[in-house]
Amino acid sequence: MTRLSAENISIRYGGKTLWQVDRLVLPASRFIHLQGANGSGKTTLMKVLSGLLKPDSGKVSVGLNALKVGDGRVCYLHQHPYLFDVTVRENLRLVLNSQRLSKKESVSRLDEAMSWAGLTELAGQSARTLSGGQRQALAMARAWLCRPTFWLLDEPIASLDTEAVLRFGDLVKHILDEGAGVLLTAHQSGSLLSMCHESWVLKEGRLHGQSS
Amino acid sequence: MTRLSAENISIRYGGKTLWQVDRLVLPASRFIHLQGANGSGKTTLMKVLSGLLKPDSGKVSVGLNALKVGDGRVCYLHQHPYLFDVTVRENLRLVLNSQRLSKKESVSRLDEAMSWAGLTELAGQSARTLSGGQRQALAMARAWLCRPTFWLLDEPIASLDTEAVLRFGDLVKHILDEGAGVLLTAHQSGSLLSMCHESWVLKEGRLHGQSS
Amino acid sequence: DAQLRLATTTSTYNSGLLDFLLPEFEAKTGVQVHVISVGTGAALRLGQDGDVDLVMTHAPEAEAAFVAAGYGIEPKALMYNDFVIVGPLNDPSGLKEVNSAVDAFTQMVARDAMFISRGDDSGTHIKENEIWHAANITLPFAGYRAVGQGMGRVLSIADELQAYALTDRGTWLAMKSKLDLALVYEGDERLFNPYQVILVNPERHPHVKVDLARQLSDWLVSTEGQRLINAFQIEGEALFFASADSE
Amino acid sequence: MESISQATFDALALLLSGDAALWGIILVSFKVSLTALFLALPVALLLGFALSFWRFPGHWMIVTLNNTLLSIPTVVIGLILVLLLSRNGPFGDLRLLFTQPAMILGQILICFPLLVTMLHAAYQGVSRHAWETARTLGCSRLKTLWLITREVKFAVLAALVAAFGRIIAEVGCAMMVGGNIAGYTRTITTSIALETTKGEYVQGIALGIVLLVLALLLNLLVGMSRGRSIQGVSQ
Amino acid sequence: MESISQATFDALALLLSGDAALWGIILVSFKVSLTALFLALPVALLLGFALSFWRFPGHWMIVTLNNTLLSIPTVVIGLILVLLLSRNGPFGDLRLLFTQPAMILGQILICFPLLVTMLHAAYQGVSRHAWETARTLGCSRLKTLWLITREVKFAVLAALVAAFGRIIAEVGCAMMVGGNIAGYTRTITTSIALETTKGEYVQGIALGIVLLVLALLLNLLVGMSRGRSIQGVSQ
Ligand SMILES: Nc1ncnc2c1ncn2[C@@H]1O[C@H](COP(=O)(O)OP(=O)(O)OP(=O)(O)O)[C@@H](O)[C@H]1O
Ligand SMILES: Nc1ncnc2c1ncn2[C@@H]1O[C@H](COP(=O)(O)OP(=O)(O)OP(=O)(O)O)[C@@H](O)[C@H]1O
Ligand SMILES: [Mg+2]
Ligand SMILES: [Mg+2]
Repeated sequence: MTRLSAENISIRYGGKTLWQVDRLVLPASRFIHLQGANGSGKTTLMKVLSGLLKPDSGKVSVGLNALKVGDGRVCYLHQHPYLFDVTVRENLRLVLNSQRLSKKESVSRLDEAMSWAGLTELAGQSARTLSGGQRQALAMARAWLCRPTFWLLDEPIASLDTEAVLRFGDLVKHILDEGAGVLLTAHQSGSLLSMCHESWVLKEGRLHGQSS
Repeated sequence: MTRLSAENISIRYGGKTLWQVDRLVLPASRFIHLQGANGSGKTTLMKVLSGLLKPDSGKVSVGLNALKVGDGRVCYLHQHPYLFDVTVRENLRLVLNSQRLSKKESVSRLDEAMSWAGLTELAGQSARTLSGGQRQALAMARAWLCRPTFWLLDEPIASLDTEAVLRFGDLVKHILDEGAGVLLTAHQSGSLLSMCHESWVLKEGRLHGQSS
Repeated sequence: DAQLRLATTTSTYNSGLLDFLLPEFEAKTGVQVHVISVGTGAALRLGQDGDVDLVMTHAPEAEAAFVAAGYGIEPKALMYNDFVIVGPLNDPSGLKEVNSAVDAFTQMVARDAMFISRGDDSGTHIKENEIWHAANITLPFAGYRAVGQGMGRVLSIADELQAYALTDRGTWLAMKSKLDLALVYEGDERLFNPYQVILVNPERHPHVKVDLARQLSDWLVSTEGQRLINAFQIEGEALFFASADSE
Repeated sequence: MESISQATFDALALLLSGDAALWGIILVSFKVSLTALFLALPVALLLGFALSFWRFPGHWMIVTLNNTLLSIPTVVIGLILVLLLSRNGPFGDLRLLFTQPAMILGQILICFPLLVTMLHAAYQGVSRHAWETARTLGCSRLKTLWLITREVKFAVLAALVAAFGRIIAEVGCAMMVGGNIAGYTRTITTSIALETTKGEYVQGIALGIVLLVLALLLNLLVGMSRGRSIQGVSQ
Repeated sequence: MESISQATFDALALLLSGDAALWGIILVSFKVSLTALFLALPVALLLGFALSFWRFPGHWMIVTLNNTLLSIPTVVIGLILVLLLSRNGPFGDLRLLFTQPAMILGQILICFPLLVTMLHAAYQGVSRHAWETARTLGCSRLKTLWLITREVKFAVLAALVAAFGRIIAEVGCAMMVGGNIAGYTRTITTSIALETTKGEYVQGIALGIVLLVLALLLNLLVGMSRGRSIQGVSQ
């Protein structure tokens, strides 16, 4: 099965190296918790792994091929998700539009995603008026519709309430069952994190705990 | 001593009442945890209490006077703080500039705030390049420089790491000692919340636990 | 249907003469005439570049050069009017007393009058310069204002500043009702203002519609054309006098 | 001022009575300007977007050059076009001088730099975040452009309105390249210029007011279609 | 095309040789346009800001009206000013017609709507968040305006550049109100217009290029002062 891997990647800012990772592998069906203090470079690492940021050295691959942004295989969920200034439903639909589904299929997927995120009642509301937790849930549902093979989730539960965190846990289980790999950051501890298979720690510019 | 109070305030969106609060008092030197599920209206309540949002009914007062935005007495810290597109230091200085301090005093306060937030080394970095936790710390430090009498903190610790949460706890103690009142939301539980004097819960459009 | 392009000077077009003449020609021949009105220099330039089929202007020296250089053929005298000097109603420089255009200009300078010049190398401007030269006056003098605009605007500015100006009679008659100015000098033969039509040389520009252009030019100098030119009036005054020597 | 209101009144009455000559002039004006605007728009959108979201060599040069072109007098564009399109010029065989296509060409050149400047500024206001989000969700580049354009529709609209204003109000190039031929290339502004040179100021103003009334109607239409979208400034 | 490069070369040589007449014309152009721009700017900033961050009755009307004014031909503004300022007009006693102050007045009117449109769009791009943050931190309204203006300095700069371009390139109003009087109210664009009516196209283009070269220098200056700020598009 495919895996998301990186070799010798590093990032430098203003002369200083933020981190340097010799080797990193995110296999399918695996749930990994990425830990690290504020500013240790977790977000930066995820951006590199999703292809949004070019590393100063090294390369990232999906399976045997180089990573390509925009093919929808690796999805990065921002720490503070960006929602387009349209309704909740439209925010979800814009992902589906790129997928050539039948109309019926589209509608059912949309409804499923909204009900998972607990946003069914808010379908027509402008996304810009959502509460913090609702925003995060919507962004998660949107990423889900994209059906990526690798999920890079940057503090997805930071502003979710207890119940939403539980629902989120179920979703992660489901994702893993479908064979996708998940890399997640979170400063909170909790039931969700007890689910994860491995913990990686970014510390002093090095990635620890990577058991390959 | 002054207190932040509200009478009969309510907010309606598209015909539905989000919440209706008959009476609410935030006294000085008191630390209150505002709880509620996603979308229950915590952020909205804080915006009303800080004067940024006009309630559909009722009024908010500081001591005996009506609340006035821009006098720096009530400070609301956004859930996702907005940082101006200048350096870390400049983001802090812009608050001080409104306060007519001596140059020496200014500098020492600035340095104090930056060292508290753990940002001393990043003083000259553009605020837009900060990490999630650094952003939150900076916004907190900025609010602190403003020396408000009432603090409305919207999920201030959501993206802070463990160490930063501890430092934050110390700051809150300090604030309370100086006689300010603090209202805070957080979905996480932890040592910080064990410090609080009261818990209010927003549920089904009502505020519970208000012991006045 | 057939189209013909005629370049002419702004002052000719603004007098309304062409709007009076051309419909007759168009009705008779079915040829549609597109008139492009620009400055004298620009009109000749359009002819030189072959962008129009014929030109109608009033700058004898420039026209002569135009024909001599082989840009134009068959120049025909069409009509004339004359230049006049206009100025403030109370005529502070007393130009109503003088006997020649040269004296008028000399007296303006002597009495510190303000004079608005076209300053744009147009036929009128060339005439101005000819008179200044004959009067032996070096430009600019204290009251000389070169504004570089069309005749109508020069009259407006003269009105505003209560100054003197040299103008063709056509524009003056067309505008005088709106101006607090009076005609203060006229009649010197130096102030004669002849108009010509010239065809663009088809040897240089094979695409020009020389036959149609000649048809228009011939019609203009024909008895009918000349009669119509004389018949064109504003407020009871004729603006142009037919001067074709053929027929 | 008496006479202005009278002339305006007369001009509007002429307008409402369906006077063929006046409506012909108006039609030419709007046809030429709207065509130019919509031909220039796609390229300007792409360029403005590229300038905002991509860094490439020559980026800075393009911005500076474009800003400089904003200061080019329309009459200079007209002059250059006349030299190029004149029978003597390199493109003389196209026979475009003194035709509407030539005017459209001129107006494209006139509105393009303003469109680019305004669209660049508009896209610049969108956080890079938006671009990243769309791309990482599997949207194509073109889809991303479309999504982000919708994010700043207000500013894009402002760009359209300003660029339209620039060319519908423009006279120098239209006069030079179109020739102000009655019934063919005469526009509202070249008519105004003509009235002005005749000293018929009041007629000129009346025509100007006709233009303003029509522009007002167009803007009301745009304003109504925008409707709801302006109010959502919160969050 | 040979002759254009020759004429441009000659014009630039004249420029560099410090020809008094040419520099006089350039000075008038830049003095008038920059003065107009900086007089119009503060009011436009305030209005653009108010339109973006406050809702008030008449809001929608102001936006529509302003957009409409973008389509006003400059020559119409010139005409109106001439009627107002002429000897017989209501402000005739000020004796402003055919002076530089009158030209400045005209250019203020010409650049104002464009400034407002662009600044409104610029401020619109800033989230309400920014306003709330500044206010809740105890910043005065004016301070908040200043902070938020800095947030969109790129777009504000674009507005300045576009508005400057609009008036420095403008000819209709400058001609009517200034009178193109040699050595006094003659500007680069009115000179170009003059060369054009003379059929001296090449001279006109050469003057246009002089203007462009100067605008380029100004833009390079602006570009350099902007320097670093454009690159920070991340986050
Ligand atoms: N352009 C830049 N110049 C200098 N430093 C930068 C730049 N961009 C990011 N940084 C720094 O890189 C570090 C890594 O940031 P990153 O967002 O990856 O941290 P993080 O581990 O996600 O932290 P958090 O838990 O707070 O979200 C931070 O210290 C940040 O200030
Ligand atoms: N303009 C609006 N129209 C309709 N509903 C709105 C509008 N603005 C906000 N809401 C709704 O009001 C509710 C309250 O939002 P608020 O941000 O106050 O919640 P919250 O308690 O802070 O939630 P969270 O814990 O997720 O941050 C949400 O359900 C939101 O969707
Ligand atoms: Mg992070
Ligand atoms: Mg909230």
